[in-house]
Amino acid sequence: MSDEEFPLLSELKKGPWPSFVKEIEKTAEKKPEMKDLLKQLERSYEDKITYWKHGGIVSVKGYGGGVIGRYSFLAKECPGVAEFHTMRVNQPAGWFYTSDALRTICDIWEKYGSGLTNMHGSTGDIILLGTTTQNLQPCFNELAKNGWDLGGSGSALRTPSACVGPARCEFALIDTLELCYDLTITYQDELHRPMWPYKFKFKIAGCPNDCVAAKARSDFAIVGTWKDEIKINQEEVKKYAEAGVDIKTQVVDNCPTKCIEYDEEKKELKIDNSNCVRCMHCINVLPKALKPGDERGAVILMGGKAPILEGPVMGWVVVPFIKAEKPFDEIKELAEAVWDFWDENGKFRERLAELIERVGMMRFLEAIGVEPDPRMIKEPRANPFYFWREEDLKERTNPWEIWRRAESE
Amino acid sequence: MSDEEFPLLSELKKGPWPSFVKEIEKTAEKKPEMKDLLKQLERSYEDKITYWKHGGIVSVKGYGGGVIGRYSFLAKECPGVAEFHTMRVNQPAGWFYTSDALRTICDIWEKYGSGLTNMHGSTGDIILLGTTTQNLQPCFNELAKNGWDLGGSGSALRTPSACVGPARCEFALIDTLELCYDLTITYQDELHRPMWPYKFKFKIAGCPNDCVAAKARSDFAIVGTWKDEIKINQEEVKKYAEAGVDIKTQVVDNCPTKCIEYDEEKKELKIDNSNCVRCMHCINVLPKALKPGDERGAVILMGGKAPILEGPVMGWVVVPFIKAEKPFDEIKELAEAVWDFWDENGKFRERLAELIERVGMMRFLEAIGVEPDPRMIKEPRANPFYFWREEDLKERTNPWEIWRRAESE
Amino acid sequence: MASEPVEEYISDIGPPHYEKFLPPVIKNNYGKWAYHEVLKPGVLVHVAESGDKIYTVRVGSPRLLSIYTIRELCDIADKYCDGYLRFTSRNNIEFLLTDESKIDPLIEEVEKLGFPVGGTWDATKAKYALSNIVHTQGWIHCHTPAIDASGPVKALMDALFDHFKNMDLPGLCRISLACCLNMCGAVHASDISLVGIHRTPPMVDDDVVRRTCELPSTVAGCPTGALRPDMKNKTIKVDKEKCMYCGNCYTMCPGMPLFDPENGGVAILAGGKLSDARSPARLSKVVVPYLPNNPPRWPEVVDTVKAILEAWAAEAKPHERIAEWIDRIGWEKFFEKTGIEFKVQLIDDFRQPRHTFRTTTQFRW
Amino acid sequence: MASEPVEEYISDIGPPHYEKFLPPVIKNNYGKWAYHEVLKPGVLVHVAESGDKIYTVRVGSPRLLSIYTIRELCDIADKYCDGYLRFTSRNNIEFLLTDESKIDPLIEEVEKLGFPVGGTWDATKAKYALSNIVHTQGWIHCHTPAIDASGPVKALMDALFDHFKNMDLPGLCRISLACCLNMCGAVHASDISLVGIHRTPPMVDDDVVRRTCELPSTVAGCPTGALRPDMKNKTIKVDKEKCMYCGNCYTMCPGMPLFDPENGGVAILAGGKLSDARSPARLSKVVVPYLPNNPPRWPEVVDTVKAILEAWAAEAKPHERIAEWIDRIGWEKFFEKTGIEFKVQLIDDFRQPRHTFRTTTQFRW
Repeated sequence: MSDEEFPLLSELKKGPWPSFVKEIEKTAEKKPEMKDLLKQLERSYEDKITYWKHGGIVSVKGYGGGVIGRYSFLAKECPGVAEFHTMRVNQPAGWFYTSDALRTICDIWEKYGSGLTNMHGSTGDIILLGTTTQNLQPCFNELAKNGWDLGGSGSALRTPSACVGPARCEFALIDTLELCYDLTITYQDELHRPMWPYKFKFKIAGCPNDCVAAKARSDFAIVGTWKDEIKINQEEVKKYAEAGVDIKTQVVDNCPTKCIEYDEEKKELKIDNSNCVRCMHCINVLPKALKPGDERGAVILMGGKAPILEGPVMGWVVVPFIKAEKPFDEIKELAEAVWDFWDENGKFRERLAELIERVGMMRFLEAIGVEPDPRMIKEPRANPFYFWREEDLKERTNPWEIWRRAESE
Repeated sequence: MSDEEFPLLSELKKGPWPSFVKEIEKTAEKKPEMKDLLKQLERSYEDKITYWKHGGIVSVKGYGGGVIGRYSFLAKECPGVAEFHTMRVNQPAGWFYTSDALRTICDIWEKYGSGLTNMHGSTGDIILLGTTTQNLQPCFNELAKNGWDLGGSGSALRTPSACVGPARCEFALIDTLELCYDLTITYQDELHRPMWPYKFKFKIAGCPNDCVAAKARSDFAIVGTWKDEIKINQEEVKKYAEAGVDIKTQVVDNCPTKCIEYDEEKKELKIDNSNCVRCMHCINVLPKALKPGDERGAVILMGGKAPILEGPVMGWVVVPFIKAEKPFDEIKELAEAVWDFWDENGKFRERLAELIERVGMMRFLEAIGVEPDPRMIKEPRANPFYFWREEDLKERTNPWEIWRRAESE
Repeated sequence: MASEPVEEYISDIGPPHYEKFLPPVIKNNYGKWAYHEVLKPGVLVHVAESGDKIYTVRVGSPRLLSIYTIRELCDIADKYCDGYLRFTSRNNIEFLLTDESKIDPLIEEVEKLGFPVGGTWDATKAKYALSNIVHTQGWIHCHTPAIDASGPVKALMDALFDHFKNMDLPGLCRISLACCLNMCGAVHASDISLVGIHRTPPMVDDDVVRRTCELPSTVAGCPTGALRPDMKNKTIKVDKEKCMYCGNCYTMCPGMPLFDPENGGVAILAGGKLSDARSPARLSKVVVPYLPNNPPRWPEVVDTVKAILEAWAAEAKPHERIAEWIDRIGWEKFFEKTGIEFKVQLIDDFRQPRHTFRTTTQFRW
Repeated sequence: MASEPVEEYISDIGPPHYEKFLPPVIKNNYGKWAYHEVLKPGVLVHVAESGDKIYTVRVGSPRLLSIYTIRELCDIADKYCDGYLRFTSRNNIEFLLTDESKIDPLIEEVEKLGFPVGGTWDATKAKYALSNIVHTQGWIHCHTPAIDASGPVKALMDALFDHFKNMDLPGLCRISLACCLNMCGAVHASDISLVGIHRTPPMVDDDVVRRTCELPSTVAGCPTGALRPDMKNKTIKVDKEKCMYCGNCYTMCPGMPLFDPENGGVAILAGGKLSDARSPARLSKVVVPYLPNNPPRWPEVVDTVKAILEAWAAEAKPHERIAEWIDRIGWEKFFEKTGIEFKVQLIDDFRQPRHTFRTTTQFRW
């Protein structure tokens, strides 16, 4: 490919960061039709508009999602990308691979697709980017034969994903990978066959650091936490201090509730755990000296979503603490109760957060069988505009009767 | 009055706090019809319901407000309060009186009314509580002859009120009393003749301590502030320290932006004024040592209101700094611009805050001629859902034309 | 204007100019006060740049005053204050003196009258008394109250009397009461607020509605869309499922009262503040959705307010108001320490309540 | 399952179990890691309770990878890592080693391939590198993008390259890009977010609407009520005054695209965070309502992001993220220090925006 041919794109081959344009060129060297992707993209760069058409339903046998149909407005000029569908392949939890596994996928995609991928898509899947309608089913079949399946798309469960968790992180408070795998396997039907008002996402973070952005981008975020006391190894505290860590400034002053005290002389830490909000900062800074407690589980935050339709939402604490141990029954029962409620009450293209706001948290909590808890709220309501149920009340008295009796006395 | 006659009310004659029941009794001793107020009130205490009817329009000549009509459902049983209207008398700014002035009002109210008052009503007026339709006009006439006028009610400007201000407070940053008087006199017509979608309140506080609750209960709160540096008298700082004030704990640790430093040795304070938010705490605690700067004016917060209809609102900063010196033209021009907008756009029973939220702050600011300022907001919006005007934009391109040209190439 | 002939109708004269009522020491030092000190509970001295001093004796009042009591107060003002007195924004009476030696005799006399001296605070020493409770009319004069106003306030101030008299609180505490959601005077930004609430939908009397109500504006005025016009019968239908009992309809239309003696009651709000000192001003939050309307002394209300106030007073740091105490300990500990049960009604579900939901794993156990 | 006869249709097998891909040292120490340290930028060591160690070399990637590059990366993994590698949630590649001596040769080889090593942080030392930018598809593959995705990200990472390589920032900084408001992957809680936006209403093609759209659900899907069905012509009318260009209608109905090359562009958001460390997680806030869509290198976007990042980096305290820096200095100083003009569009006017309005006189000059 000559830079004269694609003058705008070639500007993005410059600079130290690895270039996606070079990646497309690499495919075009082996697969001449991929030059048409460069051609179309250069055209988009010139005209500042997408040349991909809206919609176009394609699928593989028995599945309602996992494939995104894509057709070009430039089919004549760029026939190589006239059909350019995406396959979402469900990644292994934690994005661990062997080179063999990756090579298998590469080989299949060389045979049936463009040779271009995203490692990974925004939701977490392996994205195989660009193939024809004809190639979809054979590609799927060969992936399946090799142990790979599609992820979710459309108004379905989206592919769950999880942080690296206990595989390689001392902070992991729950087994994010096993939980992710288990949920994915348990809900294969919900993943592959759209059946809801809109999409639904699980994300699983091992601790409040939330390296997988669960709180913001999942309707049902599972975030590891603990309930009991932080474990302190005072020997390691001393070692950090002796190694030059300014514990007062770095740790104590950054504690959001000021529940840590440091004895500069003894080089010892003391934590008022009743006032600790488990933010992780002290543990992050002094990982050898401080460990979360042993009573571990998860916070469930619900409703996280992007701006469409009613504005962005950071997930809301709905269950402040839940057990998260195999076989994860508590979590599954909760998720299924949420889906039941959503099924019955959700409107078309209404995410969970929007449904909860529309019907009220009270009705939602009742429906899913969760007791109200102050940990669910940042603050109580400022307006006294709330509902009562018949059973909360005594028999209604009619004021007119009282007044008319009084008037006629 | 025997306690047996009013057993419930008599319970409220007990205890150390002065009893409103005794005050009613005092009137009943001189004015027998007031026993009917006790009778009706006892009945309300028994039946747990008001016996005052809804509405009933009464007024004095030429006025649309200032009098609240009140009729009893118990007219037969308690004829003495069958008509029991309230007159709102515009208090002097700052609620300063001479005994002569108060006695004049007492004498008039003894002649024409129940002898019962509120000193003062929630909005600030002297409330003359309970008279007949017949007595309204003569009572008004005699009040007027003695230099007193009515306050506001209904969908009108409500009686402005102000904190004690420069009359007896070293913290006063604006002349609250003069501003209150001036606005009240300037807007007599708006006060006496309802002309708006709903009520409108001015409250004037001399400093951010806001002893008159302006921020929460006025559509247009005027709160004194300053822009330049806090003045420090280091001698007085030393004296406080020597007198035992723990300046570090009491002052420095309570500074919301941590912009104060205290040199324990020199007993000196240092303030980083660029980071000071003028919260008043340090000045409140060390009034001899610290004084606000000299560049003084007011913050205008708009929209403060109670829950009806769209929930309670704490006033919103619309003008972070405005001159507040006689003849207060800047403030009046702003208020009049707000009223113009409200007149044109407000719906029936829509308070200013609700109007602003309905039409958007952008349109409101444009209409009243105020430039956007980050001091107006707690934080910028999280949703990217905003409007553009034609003049912000280039000519619209039609995507269909671009695509169809491409398709036909 | 008072000298004009009686025949001429006087109107729109506005209030008297405040200057007429200012003591000479104030006129002379207007805007030139240097500082103030608290001499003892209820007694302030303000010192002007000139060195002039004015003393203030602050006196609690039930707000509802007979002219006979006012005259007695005037007598005291004449005797000790050259006739000068004022009222505060929280319905206290303030006697203004220039002669320090008259303070104690004045106090003695005013207390003999049954009025307590107190309600002050000393920010320098971080000693705060409870101020008076501001409140609305209630059954004395209002047509929309869910509860009485003066009665609960009297019961509360009796129970909290010592806190008014002594500066024994760690910070300012403003208590306010409104007898319905219209909140004359607005109590929604107080350390502790009491609000009369209804809990059952309006009881429509078709006949009264027909005679007295404007249907379209009443229907449009319902914030939750719970009202429908019944054009055939010229009345209004209520969708009880959507009604949250705000009472706006009754204010607009006399034909649909919400009164219900056994179900109306009191909501308790807490954690509001208006001063910007230290932390920003903020609205109060509902902490108890309902307590019964229990005259003559509302024991449930008194006990709950005391529970909040005493839990805070026992634990707060100097200057820390209830809002700031909650900031420090967290709402979950507020409920634990006050012994108040967290009820589902406290979770906002009006309009877009998302900013009140917790969006962090930060909380305490 | 791969051994089943070809004729049988395989489906719903789900992803491979992650355990198949874990290096032995991880299998042996799963859930038993004691601590980690940062050996140098891009290189971590995790130490297990058993004393076992695993080394990680973190490598930046453009996310869009050809299978040919993936194979080259696999070659490196085979050579140095017994074939084990993983990807991170921010599209980095991580090589997993047990032999410390192989780290430097691996780095040399991966950098020769054009991939930079970095993106790590050392919380103990308060030294933070910029991580990779997560982003969406843009013009490569999306039918609704207002802007490209990979292009602006490439231009930005070129400009911020040194911050990826060196741990020279005071705290974590997560940058994310979404090419339209649908925000695949959700970028709305990042330290700096870039979002493609439209600024003109949908351009309705009546014919396409008739052929492809479901009118009632499209009309109902407009959050501001800007759409009306035109039943006679079986199309949709747009009330331009009410449209705020969210694009939800186009997602539902192919007949009403919002694309407008000269008016579409980029909004910049800042101050979001997802970790609850120190301060609670929160959404990003719009700080620049619009910058032009300016390929191939989006200089206005690059300059603005750099202005935010460098102002923060110069002033923040150790560990302090952009959100926390703003908490400390105030939004008014954020605009002053970054040189960004405060525009009226930043003031919320969607739904009930009152909780974003300032309700205190506390602010800085």
